[in-house]
Amino acid sequence: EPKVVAGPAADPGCMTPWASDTQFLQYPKKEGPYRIALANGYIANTWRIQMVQTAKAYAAQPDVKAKLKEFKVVSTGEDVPAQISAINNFIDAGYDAIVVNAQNPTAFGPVIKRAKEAGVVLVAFDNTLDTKDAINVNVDQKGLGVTWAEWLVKHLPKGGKILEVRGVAGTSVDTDRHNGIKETLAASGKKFDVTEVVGKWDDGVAQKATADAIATNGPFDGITAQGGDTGVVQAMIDAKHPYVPFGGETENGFRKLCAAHAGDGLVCSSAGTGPAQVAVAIKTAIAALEGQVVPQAVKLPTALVSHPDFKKDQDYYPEQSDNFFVGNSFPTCGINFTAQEIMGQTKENQ
Amino acid sequence: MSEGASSMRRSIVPMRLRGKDPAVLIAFACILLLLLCGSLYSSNFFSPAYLLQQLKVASFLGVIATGMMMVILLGQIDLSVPWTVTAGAMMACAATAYGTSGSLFAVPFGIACGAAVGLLNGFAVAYLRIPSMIVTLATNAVVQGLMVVYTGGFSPQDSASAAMRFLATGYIIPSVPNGVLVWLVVGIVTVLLLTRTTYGRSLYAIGNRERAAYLSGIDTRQVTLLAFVASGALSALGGVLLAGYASKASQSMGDAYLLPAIAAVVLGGTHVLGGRGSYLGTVAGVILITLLQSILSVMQIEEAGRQLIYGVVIVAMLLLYGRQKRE
Amino acid sequence: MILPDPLFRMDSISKRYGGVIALKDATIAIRPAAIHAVLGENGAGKSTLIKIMAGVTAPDEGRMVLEGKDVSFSSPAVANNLGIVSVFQELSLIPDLSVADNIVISKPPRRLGMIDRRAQRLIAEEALARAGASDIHPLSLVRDLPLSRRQMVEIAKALARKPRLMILDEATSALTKSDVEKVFSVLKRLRSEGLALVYISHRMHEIAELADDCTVFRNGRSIESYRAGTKTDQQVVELMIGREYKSVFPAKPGPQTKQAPVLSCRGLSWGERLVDITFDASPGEIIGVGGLDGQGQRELLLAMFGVLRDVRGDLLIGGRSVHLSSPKEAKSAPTSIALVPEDRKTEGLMLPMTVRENISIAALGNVSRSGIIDRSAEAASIDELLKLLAIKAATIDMPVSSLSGGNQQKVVIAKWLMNRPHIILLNDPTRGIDVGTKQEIYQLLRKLADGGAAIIFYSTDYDELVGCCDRVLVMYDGTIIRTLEGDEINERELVGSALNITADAVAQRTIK
Amino acid sequence: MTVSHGEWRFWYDLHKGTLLAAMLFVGMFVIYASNHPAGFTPNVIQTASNKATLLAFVAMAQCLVVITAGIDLSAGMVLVLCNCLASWLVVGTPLQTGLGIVAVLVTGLACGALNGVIIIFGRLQPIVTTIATSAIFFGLALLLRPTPGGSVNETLADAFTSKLFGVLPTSLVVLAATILLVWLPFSRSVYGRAAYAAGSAESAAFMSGMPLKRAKLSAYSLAGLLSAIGGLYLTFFSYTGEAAYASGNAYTLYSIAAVVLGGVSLAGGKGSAIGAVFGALAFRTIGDLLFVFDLDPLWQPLFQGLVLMLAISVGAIGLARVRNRLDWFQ
Ligand SMILES: Nc1ncnc2c1ncn2[C@@H]1O[C@H](COP(=O)(O)OP(=O)(O)OP(=O)(O)O)[C@@H](O)[C@H]1O
Ligand SMILES: Nc1ncnc2c1ncn2[C@@H]1O[C@H](COP(=O)(O)OP(=O)(O)OP(=O)(O)O)[C@@H](O)[C@H]1O
Ligand SMILES: [Mg+2]
Ligand SMILES: [Mg+2]
Repeated sequence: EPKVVAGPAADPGCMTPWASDTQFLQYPKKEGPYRIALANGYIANTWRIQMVQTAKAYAAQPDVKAKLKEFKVVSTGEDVPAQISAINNFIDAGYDAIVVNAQNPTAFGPVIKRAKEAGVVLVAFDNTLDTKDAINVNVDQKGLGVTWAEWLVKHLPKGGKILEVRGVAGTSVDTDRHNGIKETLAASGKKFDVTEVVGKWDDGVAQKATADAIATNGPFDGITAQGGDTGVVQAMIDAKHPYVPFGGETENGFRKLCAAHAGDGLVCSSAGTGPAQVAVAIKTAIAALEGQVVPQAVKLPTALVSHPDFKKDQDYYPEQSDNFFVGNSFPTCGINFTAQEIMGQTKENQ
Repeated sequence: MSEGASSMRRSIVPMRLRGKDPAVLIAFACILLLLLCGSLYSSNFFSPAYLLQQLKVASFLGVIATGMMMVILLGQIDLSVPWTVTAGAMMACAATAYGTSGSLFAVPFGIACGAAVGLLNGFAVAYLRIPSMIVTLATNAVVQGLMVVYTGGFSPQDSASAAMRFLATGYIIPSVPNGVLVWLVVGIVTVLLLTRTTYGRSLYAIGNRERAAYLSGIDTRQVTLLAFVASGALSALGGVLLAGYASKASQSMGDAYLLPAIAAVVLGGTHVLGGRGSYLGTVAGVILITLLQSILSVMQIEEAGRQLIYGVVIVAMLLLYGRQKRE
Repeated sequence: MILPDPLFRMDSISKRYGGVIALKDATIAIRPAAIHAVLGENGAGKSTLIKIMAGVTAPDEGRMVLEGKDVSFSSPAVANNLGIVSVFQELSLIPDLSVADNIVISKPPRRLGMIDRRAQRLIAEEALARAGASDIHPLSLVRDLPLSRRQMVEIAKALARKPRLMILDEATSALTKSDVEKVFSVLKRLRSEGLALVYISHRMHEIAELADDCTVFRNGRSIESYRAGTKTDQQVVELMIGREYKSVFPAKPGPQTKQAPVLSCRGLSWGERLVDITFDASPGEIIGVGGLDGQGQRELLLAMFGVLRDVRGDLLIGGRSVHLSSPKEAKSAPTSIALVPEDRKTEGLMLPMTVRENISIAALGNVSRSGIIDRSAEAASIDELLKLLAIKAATIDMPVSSLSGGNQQKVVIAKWLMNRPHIILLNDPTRGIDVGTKQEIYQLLRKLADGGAAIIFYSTDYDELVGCCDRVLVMYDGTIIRTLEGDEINERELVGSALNITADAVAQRTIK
Repeated sequence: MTVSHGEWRFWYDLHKGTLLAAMLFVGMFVIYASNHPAGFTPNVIQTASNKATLLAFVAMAQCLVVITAGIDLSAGMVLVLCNCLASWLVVGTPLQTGLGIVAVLVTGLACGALNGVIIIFGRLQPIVTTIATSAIFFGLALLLRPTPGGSVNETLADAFTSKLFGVLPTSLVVLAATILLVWLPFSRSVYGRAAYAAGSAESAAFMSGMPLKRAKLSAYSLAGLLSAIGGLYLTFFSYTGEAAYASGNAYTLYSIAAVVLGGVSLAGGKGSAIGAVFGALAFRTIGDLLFVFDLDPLWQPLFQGLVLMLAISVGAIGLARVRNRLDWFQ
């Protein structure tokens, strides 16, 4: 359905292509306002809640709202078939575009086919889809791993013992990030001795796993974690482990600790994939429906802050909860939520 | 019958009087064996620091498994543990947000929320007589829903109060984490409850045969209700401790406690169908599971291998001593 | 007694359970076309013998010979295939399956590998008819049948297997007189067809009516085998209990000035199962409840114990109207009712728990303070009861399941006595209990009545009602159709009123 | 089944649970379909049935085991394992694909048999045993698919998830065929009856000389097989394999919910797989209702929980009619 056209995209600042060979697409223009749906999977974690809230807030912005006839969100839980059915249902119900955070990036082949037949624009983000037939809004997961590993390489010139706290086994995000770390460390030519434990992107689990690892394999010269980082630092503190360089995610709690203990040696690089990418995905979907040129795969910048750049009330919020992701704005796309706006909005609305 | 009676005295009595269930003994032997295996990998496994740290981690599971055990003794089960744990943690943290009085009441408030979940479970099981396996599953879904609404609808204040942190990780007795003390207190109270009180007797009686217990004039519904309340409250206490340990509450923190809690109780020799089991066994089961997870975690085996070994070891241990007597 | 060529012989069979000797050197020979009665006290080893015979358990020593060939059974199925079929004391029906399913259970008719339900139904109907129970619908679930009906199904199930040797272990203990008669005629017919039958019962008159051969067991040994009719009842009982034997029933006090009733029912009704029940019970009285099984006796006891919902009419305790909504209320102080339920294994006892825990469960409040059990006070009360009831238990910390049936029954009674009830309801408390123990229970009941308790006592055994009770309420179709008193309490009147026919008709029938 | 006049009462008593589940499902589905923006179209039905069949297979598996008074907490993981295996094997030429399907089914059967063997011959309690074996099955699945991926014979997959004659969803046809070819023969066989007996009164069944061990073993094995069919369907549905821990667990728990909604007694001895299938369909419809009620996304999990709560509470209504309190304790 969409035509493959020459670049650049209509909004090149925001919609940067993933790679030099990324195709540019132009969908047939549809008359607005549009019916757009967000098919979310799992909802019971902070990232996803923040994402859903961001999506709603974005759709409620006056200029966006004007273009939408309907914006509907469904969260189907961890079950892939349920999500597939949800998308099918949206297709059957005649939605113009569907934004997906896929439970499994490889599992949506049949839906993609069906969406294509029905002329529905499919935009995937976060966990993207393995296809050329839908638009992907991507964060470079492997690049994240590379960023963290480079941070460690930089701060440990002689190599050393590294603790790597991994995410949920079997997910592509975990594997990509892990590979990024592994390859970068290997390529550094220094001798790194890596202990891997599974933290499941959860503070409690990560904390326990870290405590175990410190007790049996510690001490470590550097740490990298891809989620649950607050717990990891907490375990270090509890075990009186010396503060060491740390490459990790963007949780507020983690950044607070980094800012507080930087002087003691907890030098951090905090990089991650903000939940606001959903807004970019919606924006892209609207652009596609309007017949504008969009890249088939959009590359999002990562929200990166490293020591010594942590700024109070901008990169971290000492007064706020530990439990949200700070990197939540994409200025090049005109998307500038602070976490407080997102998480606070409904409270005010009530 | 003098012949039979006197020989019966010899064979049955001593075992029962000593109160030592062979399952419990073997479970403790398995713990030693696990530590030995671990020490082959790293000598740190027998260090007091490691053992205390394991006890601290075990105390969360221990507290949760205590409630699970009471429910299992009744012949029921509580599948609402994951989100009750989370709710306890989140509500305690939520209370912390309300100034000094809030953080003062954080712990009791968290526990009370768990107890409320238990009350719902208990009411449905005892008074509506819906099978616990399904009721608690539904409650779990409802509590999850409530927590999602709560965390999404409000700005989540989820830092643990100082009291919670102290409860989980502080030290009243040097080098013995408070979490372990909490478990100890919960354990002692439970042992007394189960062995010395009319409530404990009723619990075992219902687990063995509810009909007979009812006809003996026991208020079986009330006993069942209370057991679920206890389970909910203890799950929430586990959540409070966990939140104190991680110094915050997070969404999926309870997921990792359901199946291990059941496994720990059963590995400790408690009969899944109710009526039989001792708390000492549960303690052994909890330590077993915690150690096994810890050893697998630090041994640098791929997740796949870890799962395989975890499963095989549990089956092996059960085969060693968990076998039911032939009818 | 030496038999020429028995169908089945067991020689020097021994069986131990742990340290317990269940059978020692037991020997029995069973001939075809005869009914062989096995007698003995509770725990004498009868059931164990039967279980070995039927392949449920294996003997430790000894041999079994079937038609001259040594046999051993690895499972009940093997024994079944050789034509040995038993009706166990513990019913072996599957409650969630239909009667027909149960009857063909071990060898269902099959078509194309699947069970042929039509054929199965025919077999079931035929078997039920042979057992004289064609009133039972083959499609009804066993769960929905009363105990007596279930036992008929059990017998039909055994018959459907076309046995050569059929064993009945207390198969009639739950049956009413009329059912027993039906079963007896079936058994007699089977005997005439050449079947060998082994029959266990604690009811002497049944054995007198049926048996051709008898073997007496005591303490796991086979004491003596003899032809039926060669010994008096007195002699048999003395063989069984190994000591002298006196009259079974304690003397009745005779008519007395009545005290004010402690319990009165006024127009008690419950659905259609209980209709307008009215009677009084005074302290010191033993009131029997008679009638055919399933006429509402069980419901009456449950209604007085607070188990049934929506009971209409008035229940007065000590003159005050009460509304009981649970056994807990029924047992608590001012009312103080006790119920010894019908089925001790599922309603009376927590089998795996200890004797101590079982006895004190209904009276925990008496031996505890603010919920904490005083173990020494508890042990003291229990000791007293063990002595009072002469319960044979090595220690109170053994599981109650390892007591013999009779002793288990005494535990059920003991648990209620610990609560010192004013009103004691008993639902067939002597079922499956040996003569010696029964006698003890009768005496105990009288002692309790003399101590001021009112006792309401349902029994399926007319002898018991005649021997024990001061008054008998005969129930029919949910209501009391007659109250017998004094000399009226005799078997003839009981049977007559139970069938709701006049005494004359009974007399005529008896003469015929 | 032929029911002669006047005997419908017995038939009704026996199938009450199943009928109730069917009614529950029909009621919910009518609400769903009549509020669906696209209406009651073949596409909507196809979507719903594709999703529901998956759970229906696992629910049938769970039902078989529950009837014997056991429980299979590894059913979901068998599904995941078979999904991962199928994403390797069910590809290529028709012959290869066919062999792959056989291999997947055999694997499921073997997993079930393993459960059965450990539980029956090891005399272990089903709950813990299957918790442990589910870890083993998940470990194997992770070995097969450390990351999501793989592929499936797409022609076949499409055939199994599309519509026959443009109206009838193939998945429903396969489901019906499975009931016909697996459940009915089993439930009417000697083993099936023994499985019921084992759940209802095990010692009585033993005394009656029923083949209890073989019956239970076949129940557990068939359960494995049915979960494997579920896994195969998952592969057809998603074209890939994924060792997803969370969804494995979710299927296990959903299957228990489905079985209860389907009128199967968790105490064993009562119920039928057909009821369990309706239970699964009803359970899935709960999720579908989200589409037709415009709910705030954050309230959706709560809504689902409450509907489930409501659905299982339906069974408690009968309680008000119990006039003999002893009936509580059956
Ligand atoms: N499963 C068992 N385990 C241990 N001991 C047993 C077992 N079965 C029987 N016994 C012992 O064997 C003895 C004989 O028991 P059995 O049941 O054969 O007695 P019985 O003659 O049938 O008694 P009753 O008249 O009460 O039916 C009992 O006293 C008991 O101690
Ligand atoms: N686990 C056990 N340990 C020791 N003895 C047991 C055990 N289980 C049963 N028994 C013995 O087995 C006998 C039970 O046999 P059974 O179940 O046939 O009861 P019974 O004595 O025949 O009952 P009834 O009086 O109703 O006939 C008891 O006498 C008891 O002593
Ligand atoms: Mg006996
Ligand atoms: Mg007996």
